[in-house]
Amino acid sequence: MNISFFFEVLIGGLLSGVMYALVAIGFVLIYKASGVFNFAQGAMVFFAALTCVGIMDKFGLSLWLAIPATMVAMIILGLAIERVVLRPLVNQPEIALFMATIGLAFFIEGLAQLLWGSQVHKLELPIEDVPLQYLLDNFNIIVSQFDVIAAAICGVMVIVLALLFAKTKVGRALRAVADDHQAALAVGIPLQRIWAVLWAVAGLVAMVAGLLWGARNGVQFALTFIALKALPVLILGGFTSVPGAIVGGLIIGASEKLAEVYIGPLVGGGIEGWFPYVLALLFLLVRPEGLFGEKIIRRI
Amino acid sequence: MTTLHAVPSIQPAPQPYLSVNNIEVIYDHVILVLKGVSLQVPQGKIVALLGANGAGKSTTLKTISTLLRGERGDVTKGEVQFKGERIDQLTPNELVKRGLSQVMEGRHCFGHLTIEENLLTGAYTRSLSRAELREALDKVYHYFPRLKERRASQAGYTSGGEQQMCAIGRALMAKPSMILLDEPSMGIAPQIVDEIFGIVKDLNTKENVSFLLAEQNTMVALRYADFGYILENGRVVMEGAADELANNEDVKEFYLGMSGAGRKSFRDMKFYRRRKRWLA
Amino acid sequence: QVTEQFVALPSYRVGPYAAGGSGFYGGIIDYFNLVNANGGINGVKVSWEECETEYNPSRGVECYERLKTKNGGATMVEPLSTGIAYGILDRIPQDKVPMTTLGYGRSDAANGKVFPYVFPLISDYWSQAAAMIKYLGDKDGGVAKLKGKKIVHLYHDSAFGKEPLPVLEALAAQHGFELIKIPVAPPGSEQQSQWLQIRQAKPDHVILWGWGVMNSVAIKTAQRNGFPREKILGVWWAGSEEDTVPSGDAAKGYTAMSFNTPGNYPVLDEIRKKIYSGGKGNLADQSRIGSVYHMRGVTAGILFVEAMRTAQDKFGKGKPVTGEQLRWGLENLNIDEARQKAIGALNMFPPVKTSCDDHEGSGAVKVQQWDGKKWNAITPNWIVGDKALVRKLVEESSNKYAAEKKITPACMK
Amino acid sequence: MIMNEPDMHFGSARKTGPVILDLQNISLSFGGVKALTNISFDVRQHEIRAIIGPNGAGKSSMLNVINGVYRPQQGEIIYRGQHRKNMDCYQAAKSGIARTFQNIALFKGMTVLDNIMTGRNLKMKSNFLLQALYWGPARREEIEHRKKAEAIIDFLEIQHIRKTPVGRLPYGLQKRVELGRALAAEPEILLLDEPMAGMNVEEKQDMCRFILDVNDQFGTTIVLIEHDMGVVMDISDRVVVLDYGKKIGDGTPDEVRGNQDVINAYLGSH
Amino acid sequence: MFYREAGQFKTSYETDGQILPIRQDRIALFATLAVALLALPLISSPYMLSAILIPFLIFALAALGLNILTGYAGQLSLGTAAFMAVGAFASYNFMARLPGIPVLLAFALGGLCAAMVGIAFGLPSLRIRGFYLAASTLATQFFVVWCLTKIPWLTGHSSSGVITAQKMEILGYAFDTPARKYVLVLGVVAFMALLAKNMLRSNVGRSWMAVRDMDVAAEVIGFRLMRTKLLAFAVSSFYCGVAGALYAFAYLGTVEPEAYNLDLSFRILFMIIIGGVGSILGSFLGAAFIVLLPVFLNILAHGLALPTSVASNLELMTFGALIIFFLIVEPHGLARLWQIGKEKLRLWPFPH
Ligand SMILES: Nc1ncnc2c1ncn2[C@@H]1O[C@H](COP(=O)(O)OP(=O)(O)OP(=O)(O)O)[C@@H](O)[C@H]1O
Ligand SMILES: Nc1ncnc2c1ncn2[C@@H]1O[C@H](COP(=O)(O)OP(=O)(O)OP(=O)(O)O)[C@@H](O)[C@H]1O
Ligand SMILES: CC(C)C[C@H](N)C(=O)O
Ligand SMILES: [Mg+2]
Ligand SMILES: [Mg+2]
Repeated sequence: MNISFFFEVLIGGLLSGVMYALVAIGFVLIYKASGVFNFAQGAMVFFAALTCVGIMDKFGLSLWLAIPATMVAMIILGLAIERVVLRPLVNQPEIALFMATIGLAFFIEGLAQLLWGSQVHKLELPIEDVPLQYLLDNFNIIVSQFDVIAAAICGVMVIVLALLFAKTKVGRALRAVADDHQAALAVGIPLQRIWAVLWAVAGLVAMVAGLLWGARNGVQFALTFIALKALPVLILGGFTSVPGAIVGGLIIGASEKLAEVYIGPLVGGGIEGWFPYVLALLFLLVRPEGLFGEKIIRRI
Repeated sequence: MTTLHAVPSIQPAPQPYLSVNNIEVIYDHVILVLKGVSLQVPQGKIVALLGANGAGKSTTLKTISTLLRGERGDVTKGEVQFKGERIDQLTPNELVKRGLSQVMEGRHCFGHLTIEENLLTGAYTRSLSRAELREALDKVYHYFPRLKERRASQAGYTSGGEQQMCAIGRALMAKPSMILLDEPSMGIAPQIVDEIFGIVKDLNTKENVSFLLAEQNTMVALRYADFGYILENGRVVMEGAADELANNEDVKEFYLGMSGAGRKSFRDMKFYRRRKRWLA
Repeated sequence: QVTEQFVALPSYRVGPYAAGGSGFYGGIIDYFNLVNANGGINGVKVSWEECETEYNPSRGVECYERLKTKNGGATMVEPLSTGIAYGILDRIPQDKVPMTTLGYGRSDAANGKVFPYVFPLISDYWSQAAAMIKYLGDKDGGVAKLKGKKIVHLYHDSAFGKEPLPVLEALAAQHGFELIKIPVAPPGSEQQSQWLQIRQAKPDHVILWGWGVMNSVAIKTAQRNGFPREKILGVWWAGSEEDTVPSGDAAKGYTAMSFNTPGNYPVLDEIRKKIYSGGKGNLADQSRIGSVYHMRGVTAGILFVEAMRTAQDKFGKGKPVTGEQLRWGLENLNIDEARQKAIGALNMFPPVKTSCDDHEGSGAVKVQQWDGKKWNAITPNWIVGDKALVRKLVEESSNKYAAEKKITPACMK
Repeated sequence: MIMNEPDMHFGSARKTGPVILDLQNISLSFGGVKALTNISFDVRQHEIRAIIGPNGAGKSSMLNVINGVYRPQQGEIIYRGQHRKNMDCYQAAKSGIARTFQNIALFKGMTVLDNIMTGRNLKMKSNFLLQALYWGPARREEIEHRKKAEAIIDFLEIQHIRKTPVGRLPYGLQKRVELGRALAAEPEILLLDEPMAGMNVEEKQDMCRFILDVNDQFGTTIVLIEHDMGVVMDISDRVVVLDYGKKIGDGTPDEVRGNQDVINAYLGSH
Repeated sequence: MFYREAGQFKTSYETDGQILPIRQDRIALFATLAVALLALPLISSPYMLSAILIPFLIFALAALGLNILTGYAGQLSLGTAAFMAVGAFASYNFMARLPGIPVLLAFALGGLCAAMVGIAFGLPSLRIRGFYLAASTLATQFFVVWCLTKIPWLTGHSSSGVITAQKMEILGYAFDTPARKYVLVLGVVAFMALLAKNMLRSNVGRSWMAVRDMDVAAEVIGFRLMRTKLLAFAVSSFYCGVAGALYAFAYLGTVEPEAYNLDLSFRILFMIIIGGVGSILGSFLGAAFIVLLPVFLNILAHGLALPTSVASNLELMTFGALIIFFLIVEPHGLARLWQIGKEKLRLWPFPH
C-alpha cells in the first residue's frame, strides 16, 4: 500500500468532511431550537447560492455587494418561515413539523427557480480551487487550498455557535424549547422570536455553505442534494451537537473516501452513496444518540 | 350531580385583577368543553377552582394563559382580562412579562436540562445579574431543599414529586404577581403539600401574589383559599367564600368525603354506592 | 377534423435537470414556431403540448397518457429521459405513437424489427461509445496504438452509465487497452476519491459518462487534483454549457462528444429574427440560442418536421398524418446535405438516413472542446465507430428482448 | 358470575396467605444516586401492601425493580418460590405481575377499549396470519377477549368513554383506564403507583372501591404507592416506609403511624 | 340527516367489532367497491385507467404499507421505495426463473422477499428511535438500489440493469389491457386493504400502536418489542413489495432500479402525511391527492396559458404550500377532516 496515497485520500476525505459539516451545522441549529429535523436545509443552501449569483447576474453587482444582499434575503426568508410555517405549528408532534419542512423545501426550490431561473451558474470566490503547491512539491500530496480555507471558515462557525449554545441563556432556552414547546411557552420563553432568530441564523449558515459548495460544484439544483451527504454526519455526530457536526463530518468524510478507494473496487464501486449511512447506522447501534447527541430519556 | 345548585353568588371585590368572562372553548372543532365560564380573581387573593375530573379546570387555566392554542383548542366566545387589559390575543411570553405565570398540570419539566437549568429557564423573562439569579435560586432551594440535593440531575431522571417541585419552583423564578397553579399537590408527599400551600400563603401575604388554584385536594385548597368556584361539566355550578363552601353540605359530601358523622373510612367505600360488580 | 400535426412533449423544466430540459424543449418549440411562421408543412401547422415530468418516470407516464389522446391524438412523443422512455416503451406500439429518443434510451432499439415505434435518431449510446474509442485511437495515431493503454470509464452509477459497458468491454478486448471502470454514486456531487483513484492509475484517457451535476463536479475535481482536462472526454450529456460554465476556468480544454457541430447556422438566425424578435421565443435568455441543448432541440425539431414531410409525401400532402404514417416517415427519413442546406442547417448534424433495420440513421458524431467561452468542434469530419460490432450487439440484445416479450421481429409496412 | 357476599370481617381478621413475593437486600443506584439501599420486605398473598415515603424516596424505583424495568445491582427477588437476581419485563408480565404508572403510560392514540384489550395480549394465542384473515379461531378469540374487556369496562364504570381516544380524557379517567388495562391481564400481583393522584375525594372513593373489590374477589395481591395517608391507612394491610432509599418502617398501618422515624421523615405532626 | 348511528344498536360484540359499525358507511363502502369494480372499467377512458386509477391504487397500497410502519407502529421510514424495488425485482426473478409460476404467487413471493429485507433493515429499530432511525432508513434506500445496479443476477443480466416485466396471466387469462390491469390491481389492493384492516383491529394492530405510543409501557404489559417491531417492518415491507411489483408489472412495464429512488419514497411519505398518519382511509385519500394534484395543477397552468417554466415552478411551490397548509389546518390529514366532517354531520343541524 502506497502510504502517501493513503494520506492523500485521508486528508481529502477529512476536508470533504468539513464541507459536509458546514451543511450539517444548519441542521443542528434548527434541531436544537425546536427538536425538528429541517429537511429544507438543502433547499435553503440552494436558495442562498442562487440568490447570490442571481443578484450578481441580474443587477450586475459585485460579489461583495451581492453577499450582503443575500444575507438580507436569507434573514427575510428565515423570518417568513417562522411566521407562516412554524408559528401555527407550535406544540404539534415533531413528525408534523418535519413534514412541514419537506413542504417548505419544495416551496423554496420552486421560489428560487421562479425568481432566478433554472439555469446553472458559476460562482467564483476569490479563492482558487487548486492544489497547494508546497505540499504537492514536497510530499506529492494534493490538498486543495480552497478546502483548507473552507475548513477554517467552518471552524470559526463551529466555535462561535458552540459558545452561543453553551454560554448564553438563549442557548439554555433553546434546549428547553426542544424538550417541550408548551412548557417553554409557559415559562415565558418567546418561542416565536427565538425561532425567527434561529431560522435567520440557519439561513446565514446555509448561505455560507451555499457559497462554498456553489463555488465548488457550480450553482445548480443539485446543491439541494448535499443535504443527503450531511445527514450521516448529523446522525453520527448527534442531532443536537455543533461540535458533533464537525467531528462527525471528519469521520464520515475520511472513512467514506477510504472505503470508496480501498473497499469500493472489491465490490464494484459507487459505494459512497450508502456507505456513510451504513457506517452511521452501525455507530448508532452502539450509541443511539450519536457521538455528542443528548441522551434520549426513556423512563416511565 | 343534580343536587348541586348555585348558591346565591357573592360578588368578590369590585376591581378584579383577573377576570374571565363567559368563555366557551372547543377542542378539535367538535368537543365543546367550557360552556360559558366566568370567574374573577381579586388582587392579592387566593381563588380555588374545584371540580371533578374533566370538569374543565385545566382548560380554564390554559385559556387564561393562552396555552390553549397549542392544543388545538379554540376560544369561541368570551374574553379574559388581566389588570384591566384584554389578554386573549397576547403570547404567553408577554403574559409572563406582565406577571402572569402558569404551572402546568402534569409537571412538564425539560427532561434534558438539569433541575437547576430548569429553574434558570424560569427566569428567562427577567434580566437578572448573576447575583440576583443566585438569590432567586436560593429562594427556591430554600422552599424545596430536595431540589437543591438534586440540582445537577437531569430532570427527566428525577422522581415524580421532584419534578412537580421543579415545575413550581420554575414558575416562581419569574417572580410573577399572579400564578395559575394546576394541581400543585399532585404526587406530593403530605408534609410537602402543606409546605407548598404554606409557600402559596406566604407569597400571597408577603408579596401580594394572587393565585388561581385548580386543585383536587379540596380540603387543603379550601383551607388556604379565600374564595372558590366549583366547576362541573364546563359550567360554574357554585361559587362562594372558601369557608362557606367548606361548610356546604353538598361540598362536604362530594368534595370532602364527609358524611354527617364525620369522615368515612375509605374501606367503607366497598359498600357505599356500589353499583355494579365485576362480571367474571 | 384534425388540422394540425400534434406532438406530445412530456418535458421537464424544474428539478435537477431543468437546465437541460428547458434548453432542449426550447429548441424544439422554437423550431416548430418557425415552421408554423413559415406556413407549416405543406400548410399543416405543428401543434404540441407540454407536461411537466420532473424527469420522474411515474409522472412521465401520466403525462404521456394524458397527452396521447389530446388534439385528436399525439402522433409523436419525445420524453428526453431514459426512465420515462422505459415506462412508455410497451405502450407506444399499442397506441401507435412513435417515440424518438435522441441520443439516449435503449441502444438496441435501433433495430426497427423489434422496436418498430422507437427511434434513437442520429446516434445512440453504443455508437457513441464506439466512436469515442475510435477518436481516442485516432488521437494517439490509430486504434492499434491503444494497445496497452489505460482508459478510465468514469460513469454515473445507473442504467445510463452502465449502458455502454458491453461496447467498451468488447473494444477493450479487441484493441488490447485496459478499461478501468470507476462508478460514481448518483447524483455525484462528491468525487474526490474517484479522482484520487484516477490520479493514481495515471490513465491515458478518461471517459466521463456523466449527467447533471456529476459533470461539473468531475471537471472541478479533476482540476483540484491536477488532472489535465484535455485528457477527459465527456459523453454528449456531459458536453453542454450547463456542464462547463459552472466549473469556470477549470473546464478550459475539456473535450466532449456531440452530434451537432457547434457554430451558427442560418436556421438559428431565422429563429432569432422571426421568433425572438416577435417575443415568441421559448428561452428566457436569448444568449442560450445556439447553445448545445438548444441546438439539439432544434435538430430534433428538424428531424420531426422532416419525418412529417416525408410521411406527407407518401400519404398525401397538406393534411396531418397519423401516428402510424409518421412512423413510416421516421423510418424512411433521408436528410442529406442538400436537404440540410435547404433547411439552413448544413452540417449542423450528420446526414440521417433511416430504414427498418436502422432506426438510428447515422451513428456519426463530432468531438468538441471548451475554450473557456464556447464549444468548438475539433474533429473536422463526422466520426463513426466500429459499426459492425455495434450492429452485432444490437441484434443480440434486441432479439433477447423479442424473445422475452414474445415478439416476432419483422419490418412494418 | 360469582356474587361474593360482602366480606364483613376485614381488618385484623383479613385472610392473607403465604409470602408470594420476597425482596431481599435490594440495592439500586443510578450513577451516584442511590435510589434504594439494602431494602428487604415481603408481600403476602391477597394482601394490600402500601409503600409510602417522601418524594424521591425510591418508591417508584421499588416497583420498577419488582417488575423488571430496573435491574438492581444487589439483592434477590423471590417470586412464588423462585429465586431471581432480577426480573425481566416480559417474564414479569407473563408470570402475573401487572402495574400502573405514576406518569400515566397509556397508549394515547388508542381508544379506551383498545387500551384495555392490550392488557389481554398475553392471553391471546392466535397468530397474526389468522388475525389478518380475521378467521375462525382468531375471530372467536377476539370476541371472547372483547367480552372480558367489556366486563372490566363495566366494572370501572367507564362504558360511556369506551370508544374515546385516551389522549382526550381528563387525568383522573386516564388513571382509571390504566387500572383497567392492568386488570385485563388478570394479574396475580397488581402494582399501583399513585393511583389516586390528581383525584378528588369522590373519585378516590371510587378508586378505593375498585381496588378493594379486585383484592377481595380475585384474591389479587396489591402493592400500592400513595401519598394520601387517609387512603393508605384505611385500606392497606401492611405498610413499608422508605426514606432516602432506606427502609425506615414496616408494619400495620397502626404500627407505622406510631413509629417516630416515620413521623419525622414523612407524616409530620398531624 | 340520514347519517346517524342512533337506532343502530349493537346486540353483540361481534357486530360491534365490525369494520364499519355504521350502516350508512357500510353501504357506502360496498357501493364504492361495486362502482370501482364494475362500472369504472367500463366507463373510464384508458387514460383514466392507466394513468390515474392504476397508479392511484398502487400508490395507495404502498402508502398503506408505510402507514402500517409509520402510522401504526411509529417507526418513521424514508426507505419505502427500496422495499418496493425489492418486491418488483424479486417478482421479476421469480417469473423469469420459475416459468409458469402464477403471477399472483410471484407477487406474493416478491412481497415476502421485501419482508425479509424489511426485517433485516428493521433490526436497528430496536435500539434507534425517531429521526435517527428515519435518517438511518436512508441506508436501506441507497443500499438496495445500489445492489440492484451492481448485481447482474438480480436484473437478469441485462447490461444496464433494466428489467422488462413479464406479461401477467392467470390461468391463461391475460391482464393486458388497461381495464384488465386495473381490475387485477383493484383486486389485489382491496384484498390487502381488508387484511390490513383486520390486522389493525386485532391484537397485532394493538401491539403496533402500543409500541408507537409508548414502547416502554408496551414492554411492561408483555408485548415483545423485538417481535412487534420486526413484524411491523415485515408486514409493511410486504405491502410495499407487492406495490412495487405492481408498479413494475401493471404500471411501468419496463423499469430501471433508479425508478425506485428517494423521490418515490418521499412521494409515498407525503401521501400518508396528507392523507392521515395512522389511517387506512388516509392512505387512499393521500394517494389520490398526490396523484391528482400535479395533474390538476398542470392542467390549470395550461388553462391559464402560463409560460411552461413559470407554471412548473409555481406547481412546485403550490405543492409545497399545500403540504404546509394541510399540516397547519389538520395535522391528522384528510382522513381526519373526513371524520370531523362526519362528526359534524352526525350532530347536524346542531353546531355541537
Ligand atoms: N387536547 C384535547 N383534545 C380534546 N379534548 C380535550 C383535550 N384536553 C381536554 N379535553 C377534554 O376537555 C375536558 C376538560 O378537560 P380538563 O383537562 O380541562 O379537565 P380538568 O378539570 O382539568 O380535569 P382533571 O382534574 O382530570 O385534570 C375533558 O372532558 C377532556 O376530555
Ligand atoms: N432512571 C433513573 N436515573 C437516574 N436517577 C433515577 C432514575 N430513576 C429514579 N432516579 C432517582 O432515584 C430517586 C428515587 O426515585 P423514585 O422515582 O423511586 O422516587 P419516588 O419515591 O417514587 O418519589 P415520588 O413520590 O416523588 O414519585 C430519585 O431521586 C430519582 O431522581
Ligand atoms: C438527457 C437524458 C435523456 C440522459 C439521461 N442520462 C438518460 O439517459 O436518462
Ligand atoms: Mg386538569
Ligand atoms: Mg414515584
